[in-house]
Amino acid sequence: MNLGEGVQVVSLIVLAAMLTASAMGVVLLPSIVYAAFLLGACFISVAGLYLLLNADFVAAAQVLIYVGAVNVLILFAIMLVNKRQPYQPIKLGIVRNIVTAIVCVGLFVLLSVTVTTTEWGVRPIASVPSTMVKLGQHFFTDYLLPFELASVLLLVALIGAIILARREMLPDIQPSGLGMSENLELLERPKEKASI
Amino acid sequence: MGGIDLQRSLVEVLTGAGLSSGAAKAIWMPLPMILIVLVVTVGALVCTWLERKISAAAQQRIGPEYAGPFGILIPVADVAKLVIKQGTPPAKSDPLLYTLGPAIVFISVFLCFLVVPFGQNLLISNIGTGIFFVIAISSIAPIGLLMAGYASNNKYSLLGGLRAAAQSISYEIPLALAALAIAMMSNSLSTIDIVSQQADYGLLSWNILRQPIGFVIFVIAALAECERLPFDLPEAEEELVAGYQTEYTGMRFALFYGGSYANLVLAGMLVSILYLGGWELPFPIDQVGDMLGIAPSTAWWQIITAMLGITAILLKTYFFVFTAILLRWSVPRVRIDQLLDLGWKFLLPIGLFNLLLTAALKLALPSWFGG
Amino acid sequence: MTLDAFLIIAASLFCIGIYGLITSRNAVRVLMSVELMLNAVNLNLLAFSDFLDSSNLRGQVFAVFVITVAAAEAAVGLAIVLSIYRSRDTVDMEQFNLLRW
Amino acid sequence: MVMIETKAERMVINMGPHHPSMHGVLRLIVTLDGENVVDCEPVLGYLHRSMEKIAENRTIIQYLPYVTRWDYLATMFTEAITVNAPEKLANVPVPRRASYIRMIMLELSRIASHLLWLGTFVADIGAQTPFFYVFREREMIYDLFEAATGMRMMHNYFRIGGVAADLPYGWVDKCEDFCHYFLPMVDEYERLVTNNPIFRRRVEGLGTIGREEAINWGLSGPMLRGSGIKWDLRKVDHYELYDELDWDVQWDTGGDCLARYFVRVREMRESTKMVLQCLKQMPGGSYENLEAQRMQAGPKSEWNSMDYQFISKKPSPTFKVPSGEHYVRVEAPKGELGVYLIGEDNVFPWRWKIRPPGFINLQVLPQLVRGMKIADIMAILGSVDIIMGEVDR
Amino acid sequence: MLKFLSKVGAYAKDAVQAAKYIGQGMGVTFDHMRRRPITVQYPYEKLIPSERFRGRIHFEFDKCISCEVCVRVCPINLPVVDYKFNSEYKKKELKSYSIDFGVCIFCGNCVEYCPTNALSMTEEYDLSTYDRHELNFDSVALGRLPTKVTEDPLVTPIRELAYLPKGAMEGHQVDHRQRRAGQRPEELMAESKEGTEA
Repeated sequence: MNLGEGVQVVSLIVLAAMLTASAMGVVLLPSIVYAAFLLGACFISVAGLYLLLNADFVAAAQVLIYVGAVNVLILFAIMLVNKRQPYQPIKLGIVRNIVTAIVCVGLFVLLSVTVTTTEWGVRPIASVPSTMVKLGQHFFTDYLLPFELASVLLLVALIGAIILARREMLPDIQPSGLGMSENLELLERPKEKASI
Repeated sequence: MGGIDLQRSLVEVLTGAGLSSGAAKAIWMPLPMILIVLVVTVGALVCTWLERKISAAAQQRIGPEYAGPFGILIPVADVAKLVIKQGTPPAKSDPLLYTLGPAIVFISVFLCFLVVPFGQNLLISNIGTGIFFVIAISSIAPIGLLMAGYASNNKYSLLGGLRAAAQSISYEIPLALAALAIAMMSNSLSTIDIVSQQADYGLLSWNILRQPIGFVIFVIAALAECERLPFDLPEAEEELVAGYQTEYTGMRFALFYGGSYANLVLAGMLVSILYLGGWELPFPIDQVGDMLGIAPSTAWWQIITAMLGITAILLKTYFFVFTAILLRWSVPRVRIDQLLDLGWKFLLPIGLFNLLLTAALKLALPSWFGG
Repeated sequence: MTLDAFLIIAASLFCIGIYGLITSRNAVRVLMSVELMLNAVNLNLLAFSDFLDSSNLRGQVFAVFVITVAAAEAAVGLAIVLSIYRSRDTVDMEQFNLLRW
Repeated sequence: MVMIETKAERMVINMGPHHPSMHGVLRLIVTLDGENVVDCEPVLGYLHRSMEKIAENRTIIQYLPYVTRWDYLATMFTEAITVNAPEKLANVPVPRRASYIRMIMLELSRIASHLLWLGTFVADIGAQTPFFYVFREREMIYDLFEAATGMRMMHNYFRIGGVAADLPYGWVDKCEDFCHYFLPMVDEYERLVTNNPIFRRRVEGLGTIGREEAINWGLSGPMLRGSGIKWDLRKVDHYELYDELDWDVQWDTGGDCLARYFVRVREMRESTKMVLQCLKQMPGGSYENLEAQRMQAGPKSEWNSMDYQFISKKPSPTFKVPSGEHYVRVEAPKGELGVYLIGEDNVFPWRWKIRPPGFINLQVLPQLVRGMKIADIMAILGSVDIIMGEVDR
Repeated sequence: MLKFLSKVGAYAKDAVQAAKYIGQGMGVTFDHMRRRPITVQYPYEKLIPSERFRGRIHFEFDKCISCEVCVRVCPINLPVVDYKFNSEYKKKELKSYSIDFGVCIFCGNCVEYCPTNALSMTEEYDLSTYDRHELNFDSVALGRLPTKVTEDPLVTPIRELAYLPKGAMEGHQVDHRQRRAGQRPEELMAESKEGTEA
């Protein structure tokens, strides 16, 4: 990136704010649909951060895979199974949440302290003509095995997901005619009322 | 080669007028963006006019007639009407998402034009990820469609949004595969490199001759991504009334409408860049210049070639648009399962095969397939 | 623009992810929290790659692998959630007691 | 990136009465499972206008303008059945010329109806353009109708014992012109639609009705003939003078939407040929009969012969429907259009029961669409060819 | 392997066939682009209504004998015939006559059955008002005649199919004064005379 230092700092702050806010939204908002849409915003701001880190290819991949595929998939699933019914309350739910929050904040503090106190051997940023060429060289030389493994993993995941989500070809043991009839009843016109 | 560098000339003019070079660059920065947004908007509006006129001609009608010569002002009237029209969100809709949905679709389409060149130097930024960037950004649009479908509080809209998401996910892969084969041949993802690799022998070096299978895949997938008629299931009028747009009026609808036509223009430009040689003419213009004895750096010659280039790419784009429109008014709509079958069981394997073939040919005939 | 800034952002994202992972009752939201955490990891990797290894970019290579795994995870995870939903008619994590004894 | 096919929640979706592809005001309550149709319940009655009760309070002459509102796309057939029923009950003969005029009008009307069906059917699948092409030809038929009857759709042309007026001069020539013009146009539609792979995949094997099933559901018209039954009332009932023409019953054995498409397209061609034959064979003579059958030329002149004279100008508005009851039917483009008429020697019929083909063909719809995709509802509904005017009456 | 290849071949053939037929369909639509539009640009071009066209009803006051046949044959008994029985002449005297064209369906029964031809049809079909009560025409309004399409200088008249010369299928391409198809009665007479003479 050939942006000025000031521009970079400003965009970092903006992106960080967006990221934190949307991530908080994902976790805290009661509406799962909003949470899912905010997840998309979160992914996009992460992609922006990647751009600040001179990783244009990974940023594009992030947008393509996370926003274009994972997030759409999640939204798809939510809209298919969007059951609008309150969960049964569990005892000590709030206490659990509070304890978790304290632990998480503690973890964050711990990590921040570690980050700030550790001496990172920061080296000056070498300018690479094209990150993509570099990445390609890595993929096809020293990281060839993991690359192939990843493709196998994707294939396995694809097949696994299809098998898991596939409809059973045979109907359930329950005779379908009986089991369905109750579901088929129309919401707006119950049969007994229609006959009166 | 090289053509004219507008940025440099403008900056030179401004610094000559006494501005610092930083300020001159700052003045330059927004200009191409505004220009591109304007050009794309006009292009999309021309598309809507073409859609009306071509459909009318194909149906033995006249089409818009009285608004300007040949009804050319009808898109302006459309936009004016939609802008003035009151937007009425349906009851119990989700007002925030309802407004955000069309905006996301619109923005994602226009962002794609960031890397689409109109000429050798006529693009906003020549980033290395080029065509990959377009594919990545255009994958954001389904989120907007899902948002619109969900927020409309209408079952037709929801079904339309879900269909749009499913469709665009499944057709992105063949699209990317076809583009990948091209990238493999030109050794770059950058749109500029892809075009300049097709420049040598005029018509004979266009990618459509080297990638006929890829061309077919890309065109089909691009039509599906644009939700044009054989694949316009998300807004299928006979089935889902208007799909995710059912509840939209006014400016919000205008965003969807303009977005979809801008998307069509984008698809046309991508097709012409990837397969039809972009701004290159069917004959190598530089050699013509050589023959006429004009030095390539002559100013007026550069301007002429640039103009010819822009005309060429626009003609190619609008040829694609014309074909898409004529196709829309000639064929029926596929069913959702047939659509997904076509995407996953036909285009995907063929696309993979095409990729393999391209790689093999590249090894076998490096001189022809960009070794 | 220092490494620390990016690492702290990543840490905050990670902690938010953990919080969501533990407290969410909706199975889909749990998946989303996992995605957040993976993103935090990626951000770390890229930050290290840029600041410590900018000539080799090995962090970016790893990030691509992580993205791959995340995509696979999302697909399988959602498939599991949906198949559980089909048999149990709920996505409430508290009622997923298939593996309890 | 996988497409997860899931069992989602059932979605009850209300299509109509104002859905774009519900052919007027049909309302379908469709239960969906994702994209699949689990159940479908048609709701009728949004266009109910008490057509049968109105008939019981009108003389036949008064009622005739109403009947074109049953099936407003095959208007001549409703008029034909409305005059045929009292004619048969009162045993009023029809002059040969009148009968030929009627046949021409009926077959033209059949072409018009099938044309519009073709347009909407293909539009239901998504191709909008044929709709405009069929309107071009349909307008020509309506021009012919307008010249002969005075109106494009609501003709009020048939009368008991004949037709309201003879054909205007030049009409026969233009009708012939139309027939010669029309056949290549059908070829054009077929080039545009029939072999289109998308169209084929959308309709082939869709909404299949077997022979037995079709009979058991009481289907008629192209629905029945598309299921492999060669049943055409023009051949079965021998009404009008169809026996004097040389024609075949068009049928197909597929039983699916494509078969019904083929049957209708072939029927259009066949009807054109029949019109051409009628125009060639049309005899001279009177165009209307009088219920009185008075003769001026003496008792020996024969009915329908050249010296047979008609006196009165009009069938009287006080024509009485004689007592008795019977069922009369014609082969309308949609199927068997029938009237069950009970008269009690009054100017008003005592009972006028209409058997609309669309209503009875529509019954099979829920069974056909169950288990199909949403888009198939439109294709199947389109192939059934309903007109809400006659379904609701 | 061979089986697979033949399958691939069949598949490819299928795809080519599909492309061919889609191309054929596009050829049809493309061919239509060069044909003349058949639409009638309504307020500037108008179709000439046919001779039997059933437009707004014209009524001649003096011909009416107040017999009320029009009322009896009307599906809804629409015409209002207000008359007084003049006992001196033993005749009905018509006082007023009106038809509400907001309700009339232009079936033409009244015109067909009128014994004195007091009623007739005009070619006026665009009855539009802002107030539907204005459509209730009394005997004065019923006596007015509309402007003929052929005489309106602002309008290009176009003939309908049935009135075109033989062979012409499109009204746009034919001058509306050209003779229509078919033989006139006098021609028929002449022809038959020739026939009898010969």
